[in-house]
Amino acid sequence: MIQMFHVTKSYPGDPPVLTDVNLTVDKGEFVFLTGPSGAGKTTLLRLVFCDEKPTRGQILVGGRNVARIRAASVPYLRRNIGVVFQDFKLLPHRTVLDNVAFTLDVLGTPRSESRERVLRMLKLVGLQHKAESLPLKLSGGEQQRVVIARALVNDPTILLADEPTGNLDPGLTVEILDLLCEVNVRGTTVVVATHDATLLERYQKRVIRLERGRVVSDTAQSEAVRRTG
Amino acid sequence: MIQMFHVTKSYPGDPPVLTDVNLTVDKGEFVFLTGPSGAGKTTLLRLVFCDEKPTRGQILVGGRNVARIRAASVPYLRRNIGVVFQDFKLLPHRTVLDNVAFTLDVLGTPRSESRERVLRMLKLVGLQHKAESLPLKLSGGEQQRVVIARALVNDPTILLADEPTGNLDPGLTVEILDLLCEVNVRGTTVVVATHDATLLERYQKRVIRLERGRVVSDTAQSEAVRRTG
Amino acid sequence: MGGVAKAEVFWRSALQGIRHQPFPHVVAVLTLGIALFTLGLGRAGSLAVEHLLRSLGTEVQVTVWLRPGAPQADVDVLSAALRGRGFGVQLVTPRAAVERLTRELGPAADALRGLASEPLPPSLELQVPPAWRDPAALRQLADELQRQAPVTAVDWGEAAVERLGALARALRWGGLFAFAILLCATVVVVSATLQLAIYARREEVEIQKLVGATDRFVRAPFLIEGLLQGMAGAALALVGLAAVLHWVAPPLETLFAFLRVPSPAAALWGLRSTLELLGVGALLGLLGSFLAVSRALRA
Amino acid sequence: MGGVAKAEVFWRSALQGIRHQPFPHVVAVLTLGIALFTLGLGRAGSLAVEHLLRSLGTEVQVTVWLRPGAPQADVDVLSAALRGRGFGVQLVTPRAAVERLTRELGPAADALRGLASEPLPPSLELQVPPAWRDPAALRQLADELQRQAPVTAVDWGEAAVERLGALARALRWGGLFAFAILLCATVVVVSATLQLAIYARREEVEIQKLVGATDRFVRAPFLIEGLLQGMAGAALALVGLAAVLHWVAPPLETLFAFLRVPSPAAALWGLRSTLELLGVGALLGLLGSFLAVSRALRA
Ligand SMILES: Nc1ncnc2c1ncn2[C@@H]1O[C@H](COP(=O)(O)OP(=O)(O)OP(=O)(O)O)[C@@H](O)[C@H]1O
Ligand SMILES: Nc1ncnc2c1ncn2[C@@H]1O[C@H](COP(=O)(O)OP(=O)(O)OP(=O)(O)O)[C@@H](O)[C@H]1O
Ligand SMILES: [Mg+2]
Ligand SMILES: [Mg+2]
Repeated sequence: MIQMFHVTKSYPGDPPVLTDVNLTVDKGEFVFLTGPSGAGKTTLLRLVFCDEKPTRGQILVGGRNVARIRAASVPYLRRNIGVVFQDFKLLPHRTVLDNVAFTLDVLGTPRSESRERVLRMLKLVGLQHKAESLPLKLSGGEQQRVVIARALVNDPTILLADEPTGNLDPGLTVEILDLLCEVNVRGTTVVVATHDATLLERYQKRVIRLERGRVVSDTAQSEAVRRTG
Repeated sequence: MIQMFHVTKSYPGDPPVLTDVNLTVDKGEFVFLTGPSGAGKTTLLRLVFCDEKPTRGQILVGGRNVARIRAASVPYLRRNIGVVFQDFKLLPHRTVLDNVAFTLDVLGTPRSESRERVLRMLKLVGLQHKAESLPLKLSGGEQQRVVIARALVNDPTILLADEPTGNLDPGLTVEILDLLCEVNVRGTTVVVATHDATLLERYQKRVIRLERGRVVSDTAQSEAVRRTG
Repeated sequence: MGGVAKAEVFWRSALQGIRHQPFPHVVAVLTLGIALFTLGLGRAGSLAVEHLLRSLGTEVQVTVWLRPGAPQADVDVLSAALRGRGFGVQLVTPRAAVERLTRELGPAADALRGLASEPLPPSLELQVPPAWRDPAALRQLADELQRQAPVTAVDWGEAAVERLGALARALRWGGLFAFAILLCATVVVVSATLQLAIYARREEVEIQKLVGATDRFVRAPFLIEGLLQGMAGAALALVGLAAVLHWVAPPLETLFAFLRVPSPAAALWGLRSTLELLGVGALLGLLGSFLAVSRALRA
Repeated sequence: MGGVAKAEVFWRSALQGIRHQPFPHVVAVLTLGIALFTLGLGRAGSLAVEHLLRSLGTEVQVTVWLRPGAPQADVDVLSAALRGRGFGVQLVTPRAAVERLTRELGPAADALRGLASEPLPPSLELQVPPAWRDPAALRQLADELQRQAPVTAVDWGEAAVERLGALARALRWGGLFAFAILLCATVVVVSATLQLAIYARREEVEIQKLVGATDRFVRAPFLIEGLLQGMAGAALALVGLAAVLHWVAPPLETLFAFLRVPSPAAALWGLRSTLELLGVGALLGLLGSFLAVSRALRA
C-alpha cells in the first residue's frame, strides 16, 4: 500500500531530515512509527499524503507514484487517506460537526447522510455533546478527538495518525487505539506515529523506529530474520 | 503561593467547567494536576495566570487576588509566572531565539545578556542548533521544548506546565521533568498538568486529580489523612 | 456528487464563515462601499461636467450679415436651408441692431445719435446645434454661407469658439483622467483589501487543501462571499449616494443654477444606475475574491 | 528597563515582522500609496481650479467713462488713487475708442463712418485686483467713483461679474466637496486596511499578551511598522505623481494653455509638497496602526 524507495528529504540549509528510507507497508497492516523527537516521523507521513515532495527517491501509495503526481490529482489522493495531524489543523471558525463533515462535503455526500455519519463518529470518540462547539472552545484532548473523527469519517483506505494520543488520558488512549485497531480490521491500512512506549508494548504490532532520519529498526524485518534464523 | 477558594468557572450555555474547587499550593511545591480529557486542567491553570476570570470564588496568587485584579496589572503578574501552553502559542514569524527572548524583552533585559541566557536555556532543552529557525519549521516535540525554554528563561516564581511532554519521547520526557524538578529545587513553585501515569509513578510528588471539574483526590490531603489516621 | 448538494455546502460554508468571523467581511464591505461611493460620485461629476459643456455650447452664436435691401425671398430661402440643418435662425432688422448697439454702448450711446436712420445692415443670428459646435465645422459653414447671394459677411466668433472647444476638450480629458485614476484606485484598493481579508484566513485554505479539497471546492465559498460583499458594498455606496443627493446636492445645485446644468442628481439616482452599481460591486467582489483566493491556493 | 534597549527591541521586532511576513505590509503600503496618490492628484486638481479661477478673474473689467474735456489733472488724480488701491489703470482716448468699436462691429463698421470725429467719450479701463473681484465690492466702488467730478458713468459688467462669482463659488465648493470625500475615503480605506493587516496577525498580539507584555509593549513595534508603511506609501505616491507629471501633465497643460493657468504640475512637485505628503503618510500610517492595534488589544 505504501512503498518508499531510497527516500531522502532535506530542506535547504539544514541537514537532511530523512536519509535513504526504504519501507513497505502492506494493505491492511497496522504499523507503529516511533523514534525520538525530531527523528522525522511527521515528515515521513507528510511525504505519504503529498504535503511535501521527496528530495530524492520514489514513493508509491496505492500503486501511484506520489513523487511525480500532478498537483491537480493530489486532492483525489488525499481523499483516500485519513490524517490525524499532530497540530490538529481544525478550521477555527467552523463547528466540530462541520469540521468533521468537511471530508464528506468534499466527496459530495448529501448533508442529511453526512450529518448522521458524523454524529455516529463523534459518539465513537466521545464528543457527541460538543458537535456544535467551535474548536477553540474545546480542550486539547477534545480537539485531538475531533481530528481523529475527521480522519476516520469517510472510511479511508489509509489512515496516518501522527501522535494521536499525545493529549489523551490513558483511558481514552486505549479507547482510541482500540478504535484504530477496529478500523484496521475492517481493512484500512493504519500507520501511527507515537512516542508512547506503553502503546508499543500493549499492542504488539509492527514497529518501525526512526532515528535522525534513518530507519534503525523494523520489527517486521527482525521477525523475518528471527524466522529465517 | 496559589490558593483557590470555592472557585467555579462556567461558560454561558455550557455546564460548569470547574465546580467549587478549593486548593492550596505552597511556595516551592511541585504538584501534578491530572484527570481525564476535558476535566478542566487547562482551565484551572488559565485562571491562575489570569487568562480567564472565575465565575465565582477567589484566587490568590502570591498573595494577590487575581479574581479582582486590574487589567493593567495583569502583565506584571504574568511576568512572574512561566507558562508552558498545551497548544504552544509561539510567535510564528519570529525565530526560536526571539520567541524565547521575548519574556526577557518584556522585562527590558538588554539583548546581549538575554541572548546568552536564551542560548543556555535552549541548550538545556536540546535545541541550541535550532535557535535561528522559525517555529513552523520545527517538529512537534521541538516546538514543545521551545515553549518550555520560554517559560523557564526568566526564572519565574511559579511555573505552570500544561501537558509539557505530550509530544516528547520517553528519554526527553525524563530530561524535561528532571529539569522542572531542578527548577523546583531552586525555589520555583511548579504545577504540571499531565495525563502521563508513568510520570506520576516515577516522581512520587503530590498529585491533584480533577474529574468533571471537581477535585476528586489530592495526595497531600490523603497523606495528611494517613498521618493523622 | 450532486450539484445541488455542493451548492448547498458552498452557501452554508460561506454563511458560516461570515457568521463566525465577521470582521474581515465587514472591512471588505466597507472598503468596497467607499470605493464604489467615490466611483459613483466621480461618475456623477463627469456627467455634470458633460452637461456644463453642453450648456456652455448654447452660447456659440453665428451672425450672418446680409446685404441691405437683399430680396426677402432670398433671405427666406437661406433661413429655411439653415433651419433644415438644425440651426435656430432669427432675423435682426437694422432698427433692432441699432437698439442693441445703443444698449451695449451704455453711456457712450450718445455718440450714435448722429447716425443715419438705418446705418447698420440686417443680419441673421444663428443658434448652433451641438453637432456644429466645432471650429472646423463652423469655418466650413462660414465659407459656404459667404458664397450665397444675400450674405456680405459671416461673423462666428472664431476665438470664442476655439476657446470653448479647448475648454471642452480640457475638461473632458481632465475628467476622464480623473475618473480613470479613481477607477484604477478602486480596483487596486478593493483587490488589496480582499487579498488581505483572505490572507487573514490562509490557514483555512491550507487546511481545506490538506483534507482533500480541490482548488475549485476551496474557491467556491470565497467566491460567494466576494459576491455578497460586493453587493453589500454597492448597497452601502447607494446609501451614501442617496445621502449626498439629499443633503449635499441641493446647495451645490443652487450654486450651479446659473449654468443651466440639469441636476447631476439625476445621474446619481434611478433604477439603471442602481443596477449598474450593484453589478459593478458584484463583479469587483467576485473578481477580487477570485484573484485573492487563487493567490492563497498557490501559496 | 533601559529605554535604548527597549527601542532596539521594538525596531528589531518591527523589522523581523516585516521580513518574515511581508505580505500584509506590502498590501498596507500599496493601499496607502494609492490613497495618497489620489489625494495628491486631488490636491493638484483643486489648485489647478484655483488658478483657473484666478485667471478668469483677470477678465473682470471696469470701464470708467469720463466727461469729454475733463481736466487732465483731475483724471490724473483719479488714476493715481485707483492705482494706489491696486488697480491697473489705462486711459482710452476717444480716438482709440472709435478704433476699437470699428474693430468690434466688423462688417457693420461702415455705419460708423458718418460719425463726428470724436463721438465717443474718453474712459479709464481698470484691471481689477483679486481682492476686488466680487460683485458687492465692485458695486460699492462704482457708486464711489460715480460721485467723482470727471466721471460720467461706471460700467462694471454686473452680470458677468456675478456670473463669474457664481462659477468660482460653485467650482470652489464642488472641489472642496470632492476633496473632502477623497480625504474621508482615504482615511477610511487606509484604516480599514491596517485593521485587516493587524487582524491577520491577531494571534501574535494575543500571544504577546499571554507572555506578559503590556499593551504599550505590544503596540510599539506595530506603531513603528505603521510609520514605515506610511512613509513607504508616501514614497510610492510620489513616484506615481512624478510619473503623472512626466507623462500625463504636458498634454493636459497644452489643452489648458488657452486658460493661461500656471502649470498644476508645480503644485505636485517641490520640496514642500514632498515633505507634506511624507508627513501625511507617516501620520496616517501611525494613526491607523494605533487604532488597529488598540482594537486588537481590546479583543
Ligand atoms: N519545513 C521545514 N524546514 C526545515 N526543517 C524542517 C521542516 N520541517 C521539519 N524540519 C526538521 O526536520 C526534523 C524532523 O521533523 P519531524 O517533524 O519530522 O520530526 P518528528 O519525528 O515528527 O518529531 P516529533 O516527535 O517531535 O514530532 C526536525 O529537526 C525539524 O526541525
Ligand atoms: N472558551 C470555552 N468555552 C466553552 N467551553 C470551554 C471553553 N474552554 C474550555 N471549555 C470546556 O471546558 C472543559 C474543560 O476544558 P479544559 O481545557 O480545561 O480541559 P483539560 O482538562 O485541559 O482537558 P485536556 O486534557 O483534554 O486538555 C472542556 O469540556 C471544554 O470543552
Ligand atoms: Mg512529529
Ligand atoms: Mg488541557
